[in-house]
Amino acid sequence: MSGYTFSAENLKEIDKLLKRYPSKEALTLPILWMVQNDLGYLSNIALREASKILDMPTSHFYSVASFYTMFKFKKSEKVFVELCKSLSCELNNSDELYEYLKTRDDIELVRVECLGSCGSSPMCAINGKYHENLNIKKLDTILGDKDAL
Amino acid sequence: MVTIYVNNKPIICKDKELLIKVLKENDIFIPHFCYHESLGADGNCRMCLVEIEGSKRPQIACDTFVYDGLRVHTKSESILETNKDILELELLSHPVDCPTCDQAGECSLQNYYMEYGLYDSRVSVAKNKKDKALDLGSNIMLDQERCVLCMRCVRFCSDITKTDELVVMGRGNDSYITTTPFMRLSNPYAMNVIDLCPVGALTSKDFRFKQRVWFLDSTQSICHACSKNCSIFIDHNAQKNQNDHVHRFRPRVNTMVNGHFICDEGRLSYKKANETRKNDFIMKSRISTYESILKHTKKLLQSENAIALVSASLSVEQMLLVKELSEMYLFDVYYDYKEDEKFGDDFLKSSIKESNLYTAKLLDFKLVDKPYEESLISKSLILNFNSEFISKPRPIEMIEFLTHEGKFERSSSIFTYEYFHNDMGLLINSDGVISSYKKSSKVKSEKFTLLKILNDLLDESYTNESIYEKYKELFFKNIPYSKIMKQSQRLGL
Amino acid sequence: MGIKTVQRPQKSLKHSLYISALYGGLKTTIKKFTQNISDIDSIPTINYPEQQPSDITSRYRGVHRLTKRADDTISCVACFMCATACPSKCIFIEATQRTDGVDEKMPRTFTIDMLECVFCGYCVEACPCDAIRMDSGIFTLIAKQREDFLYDKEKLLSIKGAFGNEVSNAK
Amino acid sequence: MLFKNVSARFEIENSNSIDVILEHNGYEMVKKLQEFTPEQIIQEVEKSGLRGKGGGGALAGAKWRLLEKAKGKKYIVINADESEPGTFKDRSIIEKDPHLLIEGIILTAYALNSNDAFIYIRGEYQEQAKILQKAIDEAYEKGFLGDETIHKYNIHLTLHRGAGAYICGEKSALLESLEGKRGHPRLKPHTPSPEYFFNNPTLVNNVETIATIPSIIKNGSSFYKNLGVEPSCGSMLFGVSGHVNKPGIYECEFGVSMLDYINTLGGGVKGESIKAVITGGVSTGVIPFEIVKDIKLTYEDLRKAGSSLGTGGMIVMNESTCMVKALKNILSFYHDESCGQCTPCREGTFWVDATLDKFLDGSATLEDIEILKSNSKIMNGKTVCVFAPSVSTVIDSFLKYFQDEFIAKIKVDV
Amino acid sequence: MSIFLTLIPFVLALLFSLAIVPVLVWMERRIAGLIQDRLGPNRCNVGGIRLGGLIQSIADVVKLFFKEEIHPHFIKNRFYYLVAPSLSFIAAFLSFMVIPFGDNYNYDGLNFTLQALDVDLGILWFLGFAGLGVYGIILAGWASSSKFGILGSLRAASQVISYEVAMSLAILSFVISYGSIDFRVMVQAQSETFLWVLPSWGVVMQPVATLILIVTAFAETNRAPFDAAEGESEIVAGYHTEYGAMKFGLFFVAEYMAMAASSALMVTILFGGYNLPYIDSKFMGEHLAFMAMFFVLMSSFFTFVLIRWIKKNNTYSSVSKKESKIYYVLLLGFLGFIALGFTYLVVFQLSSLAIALMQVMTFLLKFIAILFFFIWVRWTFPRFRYDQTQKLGWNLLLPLSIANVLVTAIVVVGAN
Repeated sequence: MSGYTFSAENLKEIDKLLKRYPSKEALTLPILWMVQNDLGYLSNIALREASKILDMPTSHFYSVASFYTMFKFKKSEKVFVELCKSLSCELNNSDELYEYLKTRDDIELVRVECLGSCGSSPMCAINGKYHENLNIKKLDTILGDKDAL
Repeated sequence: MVTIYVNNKPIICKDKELLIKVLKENDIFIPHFCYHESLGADGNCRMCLVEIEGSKRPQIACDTFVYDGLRVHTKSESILETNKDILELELLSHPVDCPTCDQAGECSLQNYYMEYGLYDSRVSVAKNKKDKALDLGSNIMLDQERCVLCMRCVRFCSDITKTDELVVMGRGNDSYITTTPFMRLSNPYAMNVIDLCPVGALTSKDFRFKQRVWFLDSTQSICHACSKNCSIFIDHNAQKNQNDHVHRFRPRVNTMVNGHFICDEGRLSYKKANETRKNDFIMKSRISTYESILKHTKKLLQSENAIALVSASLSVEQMLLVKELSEMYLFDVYYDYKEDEKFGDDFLKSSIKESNLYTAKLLDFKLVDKPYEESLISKSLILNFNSEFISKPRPIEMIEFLTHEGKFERSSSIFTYEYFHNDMGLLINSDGVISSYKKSSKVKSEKFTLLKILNDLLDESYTNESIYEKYKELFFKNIPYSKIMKQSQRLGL
Repeated sequence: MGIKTVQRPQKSLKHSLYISALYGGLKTTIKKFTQNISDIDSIPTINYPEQQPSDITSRYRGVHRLTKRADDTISCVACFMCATACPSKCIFIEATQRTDGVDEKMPRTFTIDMLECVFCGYCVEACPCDAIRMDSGIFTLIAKQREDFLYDKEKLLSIKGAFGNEVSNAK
Repeated sequence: MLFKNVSARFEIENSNSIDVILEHNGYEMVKKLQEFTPEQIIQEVEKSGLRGKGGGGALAGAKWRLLEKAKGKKYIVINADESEPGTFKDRSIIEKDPHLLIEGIILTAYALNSNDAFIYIRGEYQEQAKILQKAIDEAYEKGFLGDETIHKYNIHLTLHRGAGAYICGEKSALLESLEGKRGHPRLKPHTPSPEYFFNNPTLVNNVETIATIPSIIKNGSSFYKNLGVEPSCGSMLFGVSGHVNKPGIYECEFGVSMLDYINTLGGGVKGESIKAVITGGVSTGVIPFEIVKDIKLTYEDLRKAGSSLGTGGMIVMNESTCMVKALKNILSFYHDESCGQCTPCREGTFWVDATLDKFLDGSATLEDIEILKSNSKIMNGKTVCVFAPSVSTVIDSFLKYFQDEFIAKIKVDV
Repeated sequence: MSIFLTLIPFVLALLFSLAIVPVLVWMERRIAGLIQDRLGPNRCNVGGIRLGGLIQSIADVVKLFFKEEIHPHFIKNRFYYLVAPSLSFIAAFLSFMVIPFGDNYNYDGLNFTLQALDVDLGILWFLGFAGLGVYGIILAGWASSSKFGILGSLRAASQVISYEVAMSLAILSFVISYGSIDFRVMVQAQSETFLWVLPSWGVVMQPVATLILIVTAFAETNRAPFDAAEGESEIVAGYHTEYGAMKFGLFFVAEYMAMAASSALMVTILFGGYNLPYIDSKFMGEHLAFMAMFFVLMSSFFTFVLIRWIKKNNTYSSVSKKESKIYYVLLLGFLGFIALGFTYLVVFQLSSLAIALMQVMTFLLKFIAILFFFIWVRWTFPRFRYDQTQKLGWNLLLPLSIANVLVTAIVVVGAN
């Protein structure tokens, strides 16, 4: 980890956003997203860099990032599966999917709260992409096709 | 000014004042964790709920501003019930490890439990596990399980010191306080979070497990670590069959001087109070008696040509008596002081380390520079009043008045007198505020005070009050002694 | 409300002379005396120390001991509750950081001055960890010099309970 | 029964592309923007009786008035942080007709004299955010947004992504989050006043509310007012999920019978019968079939039944559902999502969640029901926001109608 | 020989006052024990001989003698501090000196008085020295520089002042009845009969004065129930709080001696002194053989009772049997000595000596009985509170004693 620099594209985006928001502080979430999209997680060095750009203490970024569930502080190489555990999905047997996914060790499984697909439950998001109206068979094929993920 | 009614009793207060502040100022019991006079309200603990007539739900006192005719109830049945329930929730994730917790005895949770609780625990679910005994740096230990997430410490680091070392991580029930990753608490005021923490989450590593607080007696005093003269409490006690021991300094609220805080260096300067001299009276490296050394000194003062050097940390009264002595025996009084630019800042630390320099200047003592060295040539006796800057160019008679071990133990006669923690007096800080420090009534003092020794040398019987009153018109703008004893007074620069 | 007022008995002449009361008292004691002197063996006496008492129960407040936890570590966490409750101020504790991972705090020294102890049992009542108990069943405290009456941590830990239940009952 | 107002263009293929939309009367009102005065628009909205669709059901016009009167630079924030289980209507607008939303935003901004608008979209909606961003970019391209617009009113619209916090759906928490802080709801002001974004007065409205504006301006307030039953005017995107054959979003006028809605639009219940329905997202509480069968979908009717319309996302549960498990699911959601600011919510949600575990593993006692009840009491009205009171509503409704099931789970003392 | 005989009264006085103390202590402990269902001291022994625990008292005396002398540093006036116990001791000792243990006896034509100091003003002497004892106590309390000490001595002093008056007045009524202040005359006066059948003992003649005298005697000697002066529950040990070792021992001994002196006084003026009822020295002289036989028979009766008691009750340990045998031998030997002694005296017509011996034995018997009463009372009644003590003294005993003196005087004057 030799350091982290924001790409030119990102810096341009930051400049653009800076004009939109009344205060620099508001860019916290966009910047965190940039870092996470870039690295896949929030690295300490990147956060220190972000704190320089926004002129905010690093502690602020940790505090904010840890509040939101979608930010990650550790890098994961595995396929990231977010299985919705909310009521509509549970009523449509998401537990069954969970039992199945638990047995697979090639994925990083997280049970998350409602992803807004109650009308097409059960569902899960794989690497952020929604897969709806699932059953074990369908899930198996999706996970089997590594390249499509 | 408006009138509000608390539990049907009228209270007169400023308009638009925070209700909790008014309640606290009027000594009405109002439980709270997140509100603190120096940090304001955060509204997260919900302990300070009060019933306000005309409002459907209980309101938090730390977000209610008073207006004329406001009617508040803090003791109605429903409020007591509510407070009890919220306290139960505060305790839900609390490990209740009071036996091992240093805060026990001065813990808000305990106090409120005594006030509202006294019930048996209904909790049958497993408690949240978090980290215990984390060393955050700056002598601070964190126990996340005990934390009630009032955020006082976080707000202190972000609002007061602006160093932002502390941060709350996570969300909801799993949130916890910690230092920012790869950072340690390192600001010079960090230990104030120990006092701010209403529970035992942040405790002092220095005081850790040393003593239970209910054994401690608190004495109102003044920190002598620099010329800021922060008001402090000295927490000390004498265990059975042992001598009195100072365990810690705590900041004492004094809006004129230090507000609610003191710096870490001042806080840890209590150690000096435990390192005072053992042997009381020394004459030429032999243990002697007070009477004989007194006689010896008087004889020398009458016959020899003397010069005196005072520490600029002596109290006002002590300096006044030195002045009396110098007028009686006609000798010059010098002082010196140390300036540490690195130490000072614009908050509670002053670069001048001597706590009463102001008075030394006020009394026209001479600053040590070349003339002192030169004037020594014709002198045959040095009186040293606890000064560190003493030098002794040639074999010369020397009488020392010391609180701690001195440089010239072997060749001088030494009176040992009580260090400030067991004495009383007045100090004037670098901003010209005169404050008093008091003597604990519980400590049995074995040593003499400097005042007593000087009185004996003068054959007078001044008390702290009488010597001050004698000179108050001349130097101290006629401020009466009793007024200073109650509250610090501004003399002005 | 709940207070019942009881009239003091009226003083009769018999009462104020006290004669009958004095007589009654003297009668009782002399009766005991004559009974006992005529049959000394009827006085229930244990010839201690040849005969040891057999009626010491678990509630008997004997010499203190410090209990251990199930994992054979000291259960005391040096909370000072015993020292606080002690009316004769004879418990001296110095706390220290505990490093064996069982708890945070433990006593570095724990000394009871048995010469000052009044065996009231408050320390046992006060202990939140069931760490100090008086169930050793030891009722004799003998030593040759004063210093020997200072029972330190090791000594207190080495004393065994006399009624089973060795281990601390605390959670 | 099905009524198409907001959802009018949902069926169109590629409805999220600006070109397609422009063919179907897209940005119709924006083009005629200068024909209206801002006051006219506000009056129309006020008269229409439009109610906020985010859950509270407050009159949108009143909120607009508050902002209009406020001083300073004004901001508009669109709340697209739709995280309530059972609710997915905003998603459909964003996916299927983002330009309707943008059109609404432009109208609103114009009416309230604001030049900056933000859409706060929940972090999980990554695909949707992309669609929306594309739509915004297209709108900029076509000159509906930006510094020099074809309708002569400058407006900037920024998409702001959240990152997974339900509480950010609460408007003050949303603004905190937008300001780049932890999403802690703010202490409520003591007098009616708009929200503030960095001390600037700000309007926070739900996606659907704003998306309704173009139709109101287009058809006039009386058109909207005449829909539904007074005072629940207009239509709404109701959603249905759970044990139904055709879950999804169907727009209806207010006043439709709930049972009809489920049976006809929702395709009827899976399994034999409806046991209970959660009326508008999990925070509204549950009502059993006896009440469901007589209820009409209006704010007032549902309030009378002790529930509320909420976001209109119904979750239907059939006779096989274990209500204890259902409550556990909801409470664990709340436990996960509590922001942790106020003690009653932070600890209370944890406690009730853990207590429900006891019911499920069979170690519960009668006292645990008391614990649920007392926690429900203490969470109601003692906190900064309405998160904890919703928990209390949910627990109360479950215990009110299905206490038997809880008692049946209690460990029998031998 | 005559010098030897002159010394006999002193020896007797010493025996009755000083040597009785360990016995008294022993009695106190054993009686207390037996009253309270305990045994009392029974372990201390010399070669297995325990004398029923009496050895314990001797051991105590030895201990007190050899204990370390501690002088508290805060005591300013060492002289008064040290003199106080001696004063108490001397006063108690001297007050005993005028008690007659028997009638005069002759030997070789010489006349000896069985009284350590042959003075006529017995009662005045006694009152004088008994009252002096409190000076020691006051001095002790004051010189101790201790709050407990001064409180104790103040209590003791006020108590003595309150009761001394009533006691003197009670004794005055006896003096009026007997018409003399000489103890010997009093004793002789009591050997007559009263109302034909009763012995004219003080207790019969003056029941009210008797009661007053007994109560005040208790108070004078600071005995329970009038021992508030050393109420250990409030003021540790009262005036002797700061005293240890033999200094305390002296107070201890003085207290018991004062008690013994009071008993002796009571024997002398209430219970006919050294005389048996109805029998005076003259009568004894006339029926010497018969009297001697009576005494020997009585002694053997007591001896056999004692032996039977030992046999039954001395079952403490395996060595007890051996010990008991030694006791039997000693007791029988002693009995034999008495029998032989009397035989000798009767055969050789040393009637005066025989009478003296019998009178001393009578005195001793009565003396021990009164002491027993003292102890019995102590272990029966609870301690009076200070104010109760004062109230009793001033409100009851003083008027009663004055009235009694008046009535006595009227009767005596009227009878004459």
